[in-house]
Amino acid sequence: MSDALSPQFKPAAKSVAPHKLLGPKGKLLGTAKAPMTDAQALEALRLMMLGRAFDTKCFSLQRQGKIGTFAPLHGQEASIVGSAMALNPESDWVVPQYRETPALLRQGYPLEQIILYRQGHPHGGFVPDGIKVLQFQISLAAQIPHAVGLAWGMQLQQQDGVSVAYFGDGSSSEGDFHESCNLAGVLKAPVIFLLQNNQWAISTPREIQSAASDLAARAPGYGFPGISVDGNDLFAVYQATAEAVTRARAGKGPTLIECHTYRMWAHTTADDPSRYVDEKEEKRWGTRDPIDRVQRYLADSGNWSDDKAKAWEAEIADEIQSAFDNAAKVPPAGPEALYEHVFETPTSTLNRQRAAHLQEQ
Amino acid sequence: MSDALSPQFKPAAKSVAPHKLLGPKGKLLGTAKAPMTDAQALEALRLMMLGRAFDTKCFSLQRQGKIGTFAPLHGQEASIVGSAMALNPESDWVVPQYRETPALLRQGYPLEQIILYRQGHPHGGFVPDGIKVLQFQISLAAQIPHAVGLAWGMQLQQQDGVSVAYFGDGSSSEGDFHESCNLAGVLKAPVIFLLQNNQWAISTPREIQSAASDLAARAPGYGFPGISVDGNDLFAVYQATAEAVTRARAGKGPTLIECHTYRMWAHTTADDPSRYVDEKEEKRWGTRDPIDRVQRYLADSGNWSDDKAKAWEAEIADEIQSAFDNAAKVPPAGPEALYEHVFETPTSTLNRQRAAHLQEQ
Amino acid sequence: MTTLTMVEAIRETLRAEMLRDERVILMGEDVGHLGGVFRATDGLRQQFGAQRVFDTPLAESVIAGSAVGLAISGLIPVFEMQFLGFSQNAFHQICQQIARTRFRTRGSHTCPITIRAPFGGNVRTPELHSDSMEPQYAQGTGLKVVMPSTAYDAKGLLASAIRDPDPVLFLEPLRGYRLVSDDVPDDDYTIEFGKLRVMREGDDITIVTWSASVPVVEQAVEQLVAEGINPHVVDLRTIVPLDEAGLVAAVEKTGRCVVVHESPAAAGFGAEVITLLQEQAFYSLQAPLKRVTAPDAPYPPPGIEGHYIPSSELVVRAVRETLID
Amino acid sequence: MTTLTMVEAIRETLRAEMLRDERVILMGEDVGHLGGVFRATDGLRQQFGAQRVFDTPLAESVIAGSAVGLAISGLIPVFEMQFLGFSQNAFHQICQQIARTRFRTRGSHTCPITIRAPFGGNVRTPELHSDSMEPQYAQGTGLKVVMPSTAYDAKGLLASAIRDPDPVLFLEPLRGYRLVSDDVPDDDYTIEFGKLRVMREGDDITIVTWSASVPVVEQAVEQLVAEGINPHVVDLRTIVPLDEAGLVAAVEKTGRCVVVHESPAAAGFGAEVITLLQEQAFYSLQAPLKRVTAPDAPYPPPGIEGHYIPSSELVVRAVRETLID
Ligand SMILES: Cc1ncc(C[n+]2csc(CCOP(=O)(O)OP(=O)(O)O)c2C)c(N)n1
Ligand SMILES: Cc1ncc(C[n+]2csc(CCOP(=O)(O)OP(=O)(O)O)c2C)c(N)n1
Ligand SMILES: [Mg+2]
Ligand SMILES: [Mg+2]
Repeated sequence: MSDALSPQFKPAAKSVAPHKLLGPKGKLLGTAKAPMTDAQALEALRLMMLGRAFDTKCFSLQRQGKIGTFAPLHGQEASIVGSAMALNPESDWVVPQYRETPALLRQGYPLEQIILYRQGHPHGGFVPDGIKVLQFQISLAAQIPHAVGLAWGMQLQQQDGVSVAYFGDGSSSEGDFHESCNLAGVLKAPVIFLLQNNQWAISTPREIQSAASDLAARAPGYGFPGISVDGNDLFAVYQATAEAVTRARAGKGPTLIECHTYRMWAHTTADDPSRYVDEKEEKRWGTRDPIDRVQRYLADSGNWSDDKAKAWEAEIADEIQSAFDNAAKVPPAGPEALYEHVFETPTSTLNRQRAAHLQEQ
Repeated sequence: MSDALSPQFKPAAKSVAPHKLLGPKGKLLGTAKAPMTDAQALEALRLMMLGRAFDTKCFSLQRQGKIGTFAPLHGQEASIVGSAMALNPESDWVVPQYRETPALLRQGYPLEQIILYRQGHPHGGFVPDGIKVLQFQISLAAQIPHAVGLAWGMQLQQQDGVSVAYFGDGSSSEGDFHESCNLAGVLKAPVIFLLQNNQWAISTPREIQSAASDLAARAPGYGFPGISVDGNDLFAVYQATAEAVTRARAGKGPTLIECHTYRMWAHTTADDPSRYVDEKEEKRWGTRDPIDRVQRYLADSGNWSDDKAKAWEAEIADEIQSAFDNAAKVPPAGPEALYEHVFETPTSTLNRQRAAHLQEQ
Repeated sequence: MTTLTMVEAIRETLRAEMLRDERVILMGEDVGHLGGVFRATDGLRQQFGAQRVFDTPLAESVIAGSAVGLAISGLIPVFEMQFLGFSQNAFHQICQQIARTRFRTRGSHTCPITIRAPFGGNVRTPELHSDSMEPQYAQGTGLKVVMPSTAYDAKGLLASAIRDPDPVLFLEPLRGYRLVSDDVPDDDYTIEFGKLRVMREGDDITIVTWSASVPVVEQAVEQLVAEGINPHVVDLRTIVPLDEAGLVAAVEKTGRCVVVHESPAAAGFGAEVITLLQEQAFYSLQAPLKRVTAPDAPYPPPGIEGHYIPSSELVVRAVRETLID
Repeated sequence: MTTLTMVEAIRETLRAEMLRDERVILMGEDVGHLGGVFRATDGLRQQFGAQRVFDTPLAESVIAGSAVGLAISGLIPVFEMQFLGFSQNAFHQICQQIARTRFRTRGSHTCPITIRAPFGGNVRTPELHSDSMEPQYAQGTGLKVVMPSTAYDAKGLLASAIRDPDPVLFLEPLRGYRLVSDDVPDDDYTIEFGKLRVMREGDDITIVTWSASVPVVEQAVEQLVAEGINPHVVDLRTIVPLDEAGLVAAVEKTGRCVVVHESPAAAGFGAEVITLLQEQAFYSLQAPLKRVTAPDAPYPPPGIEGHYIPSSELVVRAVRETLID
């Protein structure tokens, strides 16, 4: 027999080290330089704090039965906001899964809309004209083809926007992830695949989601680069995304960014993670808090302090409250909303069903 | 700004060289040793010649309206037979797409069944007891999950069989390919993904099917090895498959094998490749004929000659003829066949429909 | 005899079937360690091991598709689609592969597979979790579609499903998981597919329903009886196979009929029931057969789902109208 | 006025719509360089360039799913599923994404997408190429389902589909691609959805059909007329939206009706038609409404497909039975 044939493509024995710029104590690592100004870091911090405060408030409202099941973002703030900060809301699209509230806010999407959505109000699905976001997606990975289509459409229309598809480690096992990456590679479409690897898909841990050492390792199989970053490091996420955006705008095609982060709270308000989460691991990730490290970083340059923290917390609470107030002004929807927006013009069947249902005539 | 972050996973600039053992002139290359005995090579040659003769005959019968549309294997004989030869038909499963007739034959599947299938006879779908093949698959990539399930089932039942899923370059773009590879990686299931890259998916060339430099490059993204081989080289395909089988049986999990080959004939009898195929490229591939090179190799050791070629051709023609004769003995199916095998026991609805249809009572 | 909720009955039946036949394996997203997002498989992995109660990656198509191979290898896969809505990601594997393997191979390969999936509304879930998609699967020729409404039926029908030589889509009404509870014999029993359950004898009008709409109809019946109307009520239990003879008998008895289901009207299973009845019981019909269904619109957000789902008031109204007609 | 086959009418309409509106783009497997496996897009890539007539990788779900993004970006995607059977690989994108985007976003994002797909039997294709799956899509609330049977209708309905602000599944009967040909005006015209076509006036019995079954019914009508029976015949043209008023009028005229379609019976669109008719025309019915359909079995291999598809003999038989009833 011949000598064994060596597979030209071998699985890695272990994961690569994710890129990091900002250490857990808020210090730049090694020779790293900050990829954003302090003003930008403050803008990002505000969004991260707002996102966390909002989901914290919603969690307690959910417990009181005032809003429906939702998926909180705790722990993933840097991954969400760092990536969104690299976009130009005028030209670029955010295509979320369901945890990305602050990315939508940065695009200009109103917080009261998200409240209405979580309250189960049909108007919660509305996207104001000119705001470049798609609605939250419940069918996992189904949004990824949409992001490719947006990027493709902008490419065809010679616009220089990019789109960012957010999705989880679990969603990356879906066929739609694969088909999307492959088509985007062929098109060299200006799309960024932003994989938030928060280590869990409900109760399913990352290790049994895939045998790949890194999910970013899939990119070469589609002909574009994959990068692994510390998802709790605002700077690393921002810089990786900014570079991907630059490549995409230059017509160089997609990038897959794997953000290593951790889902610090329950999967959703309906989940009981105590049944499966390893407390030690959770604690370990707790020491890598994405917000804390930006605050420490900014404190070092005199841009953050306890007083400022208190002031911001109060402002954020007000902002959230006024969004709830605005949402409360929207009248509740009645049964006629069932028949609206099925088609631009209702069919005669829908009109008949509506008349019978509402006893109109 | 920091220095640019380097993506840890970069797409290759060009394809790797596929492994080759046997050159186009039938000489072993470099220090290569033959991975099979001459007796095995003769068995393989017979299957390759039979496969080609059968599809050639069917092509002309199709032109006469005697059988339906089918997909011929011309050019892919080494890829199909080399891989099948590495299996033990007693324990291992062949899960075909639709071009793999000789792989089925080696497993013991009767040729007359394939004739019935191509004639559109329902009995053409039948798989005799104990023959470890699945039926041809028309929905592209849909068979790949089935092969994973078979491998998983054998693993759970502590049997030492493996399964081989055959599929094309086009099919590798389907979501089912991805989901299957990913699950198989997690399970370390004894399955081999045998990708026949014949450069075309109907009229769609490999380059626009995917931007990946190599389709085998996808394997590390699932945690297992990928290997690229000359698919017109019986020995290279055989050895790569045999090594993958050994790994799989040892519990070391799946392998993705990309066989570089070429579809020398039309996609199917319904296709007109003159509309899209580049004649020069086709000619170039014609000089790499998989059957010719095995014949030359065997001629060197005195195991092949023009006389033998003539004798085999006659034997093969007889074998095919007698399969047609056997198929002709199967009585045509009538309308009652519509109602059989929908369920083990027909529902009362089916019985009513059948009685009304056939005016039974 | 024990009083069980529907989800308890399902869990205990899965346990019993796994004890009874070691070829039975469970698989799906979060079915193992967590015991399922509704705890339908709680404790089973501890009892039977991770090999027989397997947490899959998040990929519905290969969950369904690998079941075909598992079945042909000799096992009896029972897989969960976490919600019926997401089974559409596996639609081609369910309707074209699982459902047709027997037909395609003339009986040589078979798929004794059970697909479990919760569905149904009024529990304030996010989008796509609530949709009633039974008619789309009823058209998946080769697939049986089973829709229990009580804990008793859930046990007997699930046991039949797992032992059935053909693939069965077993649909579990989410709203009933903990709300519905009734007496369930401890001993093994099965319920034959294609036999409807007479919920109530009556002679004024026949109401036909199934699954999640059964409690709605029960509520309507209370009101109707209070008004002096005496309805005959049947629960189909399985829509494929369908109890045609039972249906015809139930409607011939009263000459009037209202069909109630939670999916939209257009080409829903109510249309099939009505079509069969008018084909087979035409001359005994005294009024048009009526449907009470969701409108031909997508399942809406929780804020208005109460209007989408047929209410007992609408059932009562339809009955009254049919009695006047 | 030119005599065109159906596939020619489709090709010329695609060309005209692309000329009319530069936002219209075509995509799908083999639609570009090859011009489609049935040449429905032949020459269009040469005329409009590879950007507007795009050969996609072999992946139905992202073909459908990317159309959502293309549409929201401002384009009008027309994509081909090479055969309707393979659209099931994209079922969740079609029924849960394309069809529901408007509803989910309360009109802020819309999907003016046309999905073209050939289907239908008796052309000896391999498995899964022939299946009539219109009822499964008719349940995909938010999707229109258009099913022309003539070249004239194909042109007018396809133009309407491409200009429609909502997603349309445009189903092309394979058997008619080259067999059906008729006079088609050269000028631009559209046909409004939800208006049935009276194929023939008559007063003995009404026959309702659509798409691939139209030629079968035409053949049956010849026979019936020869027997002295005078049927009223209508072609639905679009099943969503449905011409309810036209249907009721057509059946009230004769009091008897046979519905003919190529998909299986169970929860097929024939059941919907019959259910509506008995709801809305009950008191004018003189006999049970009858269906002639495929059985509730998978589409079979070519050797027996002639038995599976409703034949003109079975239509004639059903008409005779309905007249006696
Ligand atoms: C197609 C589909 N399958 C299953 C579900 C049910 N489900 C909701 S969230 C979830 C886990 C998602 O994991 P991941 O993609 O990692 O995102 P994460 O929630 O961790 O952010 C599952 C299985 C769904 N919503 N959609
Ligand atoms: C799911 C699905 N989509 C589309 C088709 C139509 N079709 C049949 S063969 C083919 C090309 C297949 O290419 P490849 O996988 O490379 O296999 P090859 O024919 O080259 O062996 C296509 C598009 C199909 N059969 N199934
Ligand atoms: Mg996750
Ligand atoms: Mg190919």
